[in-house]
Amino acid sequence: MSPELTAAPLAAAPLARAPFGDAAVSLEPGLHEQEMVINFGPQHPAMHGTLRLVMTLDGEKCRHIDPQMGYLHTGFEKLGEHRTWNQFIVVTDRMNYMSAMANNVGFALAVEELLGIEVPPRAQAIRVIMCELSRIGDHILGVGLQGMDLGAFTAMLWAFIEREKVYDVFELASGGRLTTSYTRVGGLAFDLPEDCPARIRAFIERLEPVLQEMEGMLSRNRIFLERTQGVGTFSRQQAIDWGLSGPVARASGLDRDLRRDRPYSGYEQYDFEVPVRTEGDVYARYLVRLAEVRQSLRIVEQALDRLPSGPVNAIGAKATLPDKDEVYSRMESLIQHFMLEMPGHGIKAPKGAIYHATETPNGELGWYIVSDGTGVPYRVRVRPPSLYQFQSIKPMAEGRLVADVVAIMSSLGVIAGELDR
Amino acid sequence: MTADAAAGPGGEPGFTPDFTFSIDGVTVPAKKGDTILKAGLRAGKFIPHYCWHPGLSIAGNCRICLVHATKTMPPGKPVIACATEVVEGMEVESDGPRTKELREGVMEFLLINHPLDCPVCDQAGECDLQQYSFDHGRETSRFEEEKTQRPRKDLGPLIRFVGNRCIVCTRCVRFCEEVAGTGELSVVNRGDASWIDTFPGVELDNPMSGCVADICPVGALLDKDSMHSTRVWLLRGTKSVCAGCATGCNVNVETFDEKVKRITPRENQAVNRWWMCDAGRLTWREATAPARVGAARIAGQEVPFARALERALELVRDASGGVVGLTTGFASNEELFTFQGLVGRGAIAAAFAPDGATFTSRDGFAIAADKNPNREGARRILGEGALGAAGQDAAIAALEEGKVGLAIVHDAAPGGAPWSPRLLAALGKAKARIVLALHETPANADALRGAAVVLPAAHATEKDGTFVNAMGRVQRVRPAVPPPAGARSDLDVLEELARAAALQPRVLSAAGVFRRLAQALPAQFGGLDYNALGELGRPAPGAGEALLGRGRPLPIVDGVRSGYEAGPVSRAPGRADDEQVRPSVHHESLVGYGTRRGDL
Amino acid sequence: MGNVHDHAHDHGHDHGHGAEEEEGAPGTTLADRTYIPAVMRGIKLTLARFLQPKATVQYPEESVYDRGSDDRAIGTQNPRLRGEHILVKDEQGREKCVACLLCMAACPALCIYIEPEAAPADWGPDRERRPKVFELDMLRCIYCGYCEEACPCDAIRLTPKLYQPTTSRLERVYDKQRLLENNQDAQVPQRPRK
Amino acid sequence: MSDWVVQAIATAVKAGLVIGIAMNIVPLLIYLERKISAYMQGRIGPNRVNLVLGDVRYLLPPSMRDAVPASLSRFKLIPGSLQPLADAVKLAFKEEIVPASADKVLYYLGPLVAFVPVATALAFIPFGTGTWDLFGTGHVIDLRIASADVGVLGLFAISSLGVYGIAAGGWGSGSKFPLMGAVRASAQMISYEVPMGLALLAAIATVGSVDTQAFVYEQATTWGGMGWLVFKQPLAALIFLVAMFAENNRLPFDLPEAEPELVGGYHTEYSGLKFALFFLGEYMAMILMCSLFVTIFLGGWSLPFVVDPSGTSGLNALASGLVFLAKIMLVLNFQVWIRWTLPRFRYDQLMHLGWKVMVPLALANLVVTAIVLHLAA
Repeated sequence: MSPELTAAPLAAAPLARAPFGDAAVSLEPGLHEQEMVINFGPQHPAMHGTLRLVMTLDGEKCRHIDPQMGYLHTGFEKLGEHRTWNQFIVVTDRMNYMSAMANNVGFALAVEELLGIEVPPRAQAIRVIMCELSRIGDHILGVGLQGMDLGAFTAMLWAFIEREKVYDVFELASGGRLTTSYTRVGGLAFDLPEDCPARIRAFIERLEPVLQEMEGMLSRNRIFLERTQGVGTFSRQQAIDWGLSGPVARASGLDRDLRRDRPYSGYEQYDFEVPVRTEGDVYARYLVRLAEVRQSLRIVEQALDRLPSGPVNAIGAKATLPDKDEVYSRMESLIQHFMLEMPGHGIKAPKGAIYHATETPNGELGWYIVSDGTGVPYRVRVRPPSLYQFQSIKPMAEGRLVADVVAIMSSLGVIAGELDR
Repeated sequence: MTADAAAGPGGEPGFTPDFTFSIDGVTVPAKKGDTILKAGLRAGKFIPHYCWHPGLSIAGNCRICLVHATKTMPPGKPVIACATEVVEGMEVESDGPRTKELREGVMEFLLINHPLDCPVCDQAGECDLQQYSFDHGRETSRFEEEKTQRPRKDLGPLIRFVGNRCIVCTRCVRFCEEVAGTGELSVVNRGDASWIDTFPGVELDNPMSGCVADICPVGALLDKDSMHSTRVWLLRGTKSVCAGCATGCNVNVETFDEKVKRITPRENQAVNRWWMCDAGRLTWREATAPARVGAARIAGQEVPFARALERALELVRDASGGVVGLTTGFASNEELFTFQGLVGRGAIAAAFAPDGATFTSRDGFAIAADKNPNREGARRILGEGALGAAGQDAAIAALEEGKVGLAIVHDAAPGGAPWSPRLLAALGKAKARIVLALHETPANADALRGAAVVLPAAHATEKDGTFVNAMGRVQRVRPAVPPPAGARSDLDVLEELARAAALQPRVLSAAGVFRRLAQALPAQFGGLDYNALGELGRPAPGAGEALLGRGRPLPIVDGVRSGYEAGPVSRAPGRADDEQVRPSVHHESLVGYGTRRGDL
Repeated sequence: MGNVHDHAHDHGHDHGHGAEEEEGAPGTTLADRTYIPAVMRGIKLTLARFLQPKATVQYPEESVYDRGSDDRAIGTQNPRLRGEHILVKDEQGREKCVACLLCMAACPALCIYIEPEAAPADWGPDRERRPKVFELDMLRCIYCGYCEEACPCDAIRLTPKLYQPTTSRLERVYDKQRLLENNQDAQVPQRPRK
Repeated sequence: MSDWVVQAIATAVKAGLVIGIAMNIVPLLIYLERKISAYMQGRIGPNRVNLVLGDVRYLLPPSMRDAVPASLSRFKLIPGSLQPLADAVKLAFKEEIVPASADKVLYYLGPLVAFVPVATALAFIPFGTGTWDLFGTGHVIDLRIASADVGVLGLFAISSLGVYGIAAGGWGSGSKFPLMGAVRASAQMISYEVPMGLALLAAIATVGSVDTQAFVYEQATTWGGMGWLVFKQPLAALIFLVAMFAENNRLPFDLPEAEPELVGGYHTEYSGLKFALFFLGEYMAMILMCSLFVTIFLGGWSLPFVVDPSGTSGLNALASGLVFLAKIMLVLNFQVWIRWTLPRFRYDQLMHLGWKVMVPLALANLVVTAIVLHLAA
């Protein structure tokens, strides 16, 4: 930490009631310094969630940034040590609340790899659909929020309308909007309702005009361009050095997407492209997000076209709850149901550790899970993409204007819940 | 017993392998005469089993332990691991696809007639049927026909039988035959209509009948005492010792939400093998009995515990003249030692609950007639002079002299300690009296009446400390639940009093007191370390093999048939949670018996 | 809006590099430099939105489920919606719950507390247990539906009914009686498992 | 009655009228802004606060009451129209928080200074014809409060004082975000007064007077009544329009408030009625600037075939006032529309635009105007 940062707040003068005119005494320190330390957050309109940037300003110019986290620390990782494998899925909902489905799927996949369970193709396809829908929801809202932080409030609300429609689909399938808890280890909580594919199709068909509207508002808007182009530039090497992933890294020319490079859930079957840009600035991130929405639409369409039939839960792995009718009528099923639900029984993952990562809307969401052979994880460690993106704001925004810091911040797509875990 | 420490649960002291064989490619040492199952278990290779129990004879009727082995007759035929003796160089396959198929088949048969009772069955969670079905069975059932119906009935005062759940493994039948030696149970009928029943006109009422619920691998035999009260997965077990008699059975005190739900036996080959008596099972109800002293009192008025303790400390500080102490065989070694220090040169009288019913099972498990869990400890710490009539006489003499400033009464005995009426009358002569009491009953009412301070004493399920059982084995009793609201444990209180009397500089934990105790009394406790006592305890000096129930017989009084009438619970007048108990003669009679305790 | 369209449709072959360069970097034309095209385009778009139907749902009077299916993905009451719980009664009006405590075990939020007891004798031999105490702390509840999933007796269900506001925290702790009566008339289908 | 008495009374009435109408446009404007922004964003906007006048069925004879459905019978004003009133009541009852580190005098002075000059400057705005013969009594009433010959300059001078309020509030809050907001406001005000003044100069040169009524009269009488300066001086009008947005701190120039950056800018630390006063001042400034724009560039109260520029009838005067009001509302709505459409400039871009684009443009415009006028003369 720079000396200015520490010195200024500590040299607190007594808040004397000064006579009129002698403002030098009555005002808090920092106002009279050449450099002013200012707190962006944890309560600040541009800090989505409760993030905090301690900035040292020279006029409007930002000399130092000290990104600080911990204001939304919820102990999710610790909770993982006290919840069974399936119970932890409800916790993953609440990590990155912009894309709960993607988190659900990511965790379930990690546990399945640990257990060596193969998920039936229908469940895989539905998971892909849900992941991509959550990517659409996240990106479209992310783009809207980027607009909002630059003052274009209307675009943000348009984005919210579309995000609600994504949530409608989630609700239709899972019964929950924000906290979906849709996946289970070995499959899904339930199959899609019959009319759901048709409704998803209707939604994605109506999305394209909205995307064009958003673009019309922002993409070629000179004010927006001036605010975003060349702002917060990060080179490919910097993106690698700072551990970035997801749209932010791809906007810096890092051509990396786990869906393509290390396919899971049958992503290899789908034809899609990974949008990459080289500029590495806020505008490039915006464009990458918009382009990814279109790619996600393609994937959803393909997945809907070839949605396989069959069960949505792994049979024979003794990890998924049997059908309720069977539970009511068959002893073996009842026992399996009980064994999976009773604490201390249930899914017993073998001893060992695993790292499994998925490409969530924000980037590489990794799960490092250690199992000691009991019914609960020994350790659940999350690699949240937000963490790396949040810390990279320092090199990105130092030396720029306050308004740029806000623009950069919103382009990183940091979610405090995921960041602090 | 020197090899004792090495022998964990199921361990065998002095095991020397004769030869080796292999299970699933792992070489396993074995003794001549071992079965595959036993040798495998010893080596940590688990083979599922229902009917086999280490304490019972081999029946071989459940067939779940089927394995493939070489060197069997005829070769290639699956054999039951529980009944097949190993021979040198035998190769056993217990975890392969062939075995899996066998077990799957057996499980399917076992579950054909099993009712869909898991939601209401108290065994769920510790049920071998569930475990093996999940581990080895099919995922769904092919059975379409009607399930057979078998009766459900009370077999005895403590045991309920649910016939449909029974897999007729006959563990319970063999237990009554071979362990209890009473032989009440038998298999009746044949085929899929067979079930377990008592012989006509006989009840399953032997003093160890609760054990059949423990060993039942399914939910067919249930302990009515804890039935429908909770779920096993909620229970937290505390490894402790039963305070029901001088045997000192090792038990698990199982609690939920800071309430004891049941007590189950814990294997200790040196003390109680796998068993415990029914009376001991019910001792936890002493802690919730209405007679329990639940709150502290000053001069008969209920006050917060802290205030009463403050008053007691004042009394100790201001005490002038001699001190007399009364204690019981229910106090732990640490309490006794601190108490002794507190009373100092004053007279100490230790009272003991009178001998009660006894029972020695066919396999050597014994219910001691001595109902004090720590008479041996009191003898070792206080010396013979303080015990029984001699101690009481000394105390009476001191009190009647009129120079006693403070009498401290530590009455942790359920149902009240049996002081002689003379001693109780003489107590009034002390200037002040501090009483720690577990129960308030007619037996000790005189001691409580007129006491300056009454503090609630802790029950054995609330204590931290050690007991010495009749065989001289020092075993730890651990707190499973906290003492009544606001109260502190007896040891804490006594330590505080001793500090107030400037007898010692600081308050120590049970471990600390035990260390002092072991240093102060090397002949009685030398060489013992509190933390090294472990889960199974250690023999105290002088215990020796001879004391362990084989050489020297336990003091046994014959003549009381049922074990229920033997335990201290019988002296606890009334019980809380009565609605929890299924109506049965047994419990009613206990209540009635308890009120007549003074007649004993 | 022509150029907007062009830009919107180049995604197929736009692999990131230089789609803009081909058509000239956006916002660099002289017209763009005056900001006026952006303003006009924006005004046009917002005016179009001005005239379109609104997304707002007047919540207490109407819900998203009242909306036509053209507008939202949900046009009808969603039977899967995870709302308040009910305890189901059997044909004889007794609670189906047998206090197996699986829901209590499955609950990730630890919001259910049940004490079992033996069923009254007149309930017959088929019903051994029932809950003496069944408390559900709706404030702790996260409406994940795990209790319903765990129930082996179809005794607890989540209804699509969303909770009503209350004026005290205690009111949000539902006891057995309240759960039995809660929304009992509404036909709540059982959630599908597979 | 001597003319000066009549004029004095008339001035008092006019003052009351102007302030009253302006103050009443503010809630209307707030309501419109909320509604327009909501409709643009796919929302409905405020629609809950209504004046329910009871059940109109009770106006009918009892036998006919049941014929009208109950849902139709409850007469409501425009949905949500009382929302600004509710807001005002809410603000009035909110706790007044004064930061511990505030400079009390400046802190209390800020909202006042932001409000009063703006309200004062309205005195120079001609809201109707200057030739109304009062009910034929021969007393000619000029429909503006202060009939000063230097109206434009005076107006310009007084309205610029408003920024002192923002600066005082921002500085007096003793907080960092308001300070930044205040500094931004001052810099922005200075930067955009220049092009605005230059644009105005071109307009003044075209009209040849600094009297506001003269401006309107000139526009109403040339080019067949459509000689509005927006047609004669389009560039000056554009520059003035843009500068007007900046002066009013409206998007895309709302840097002094810039919520995502400065939380609330200069009024971050204000609450309750003091905040309401800032709010009021801001909207009054909008009205003032729009009035100025209408007066100078949009022909003021004039409209061909509706208002006779030199008519003396009362009807004509009323028509001129209504035309003026209508024009203001149009410009105000335009301002609202732009606000909810565009993103915000950055500080340096704002400066760049002000000094490097608009000032040279305005200067060039002035030079061209001068040359053209010289040649025409």
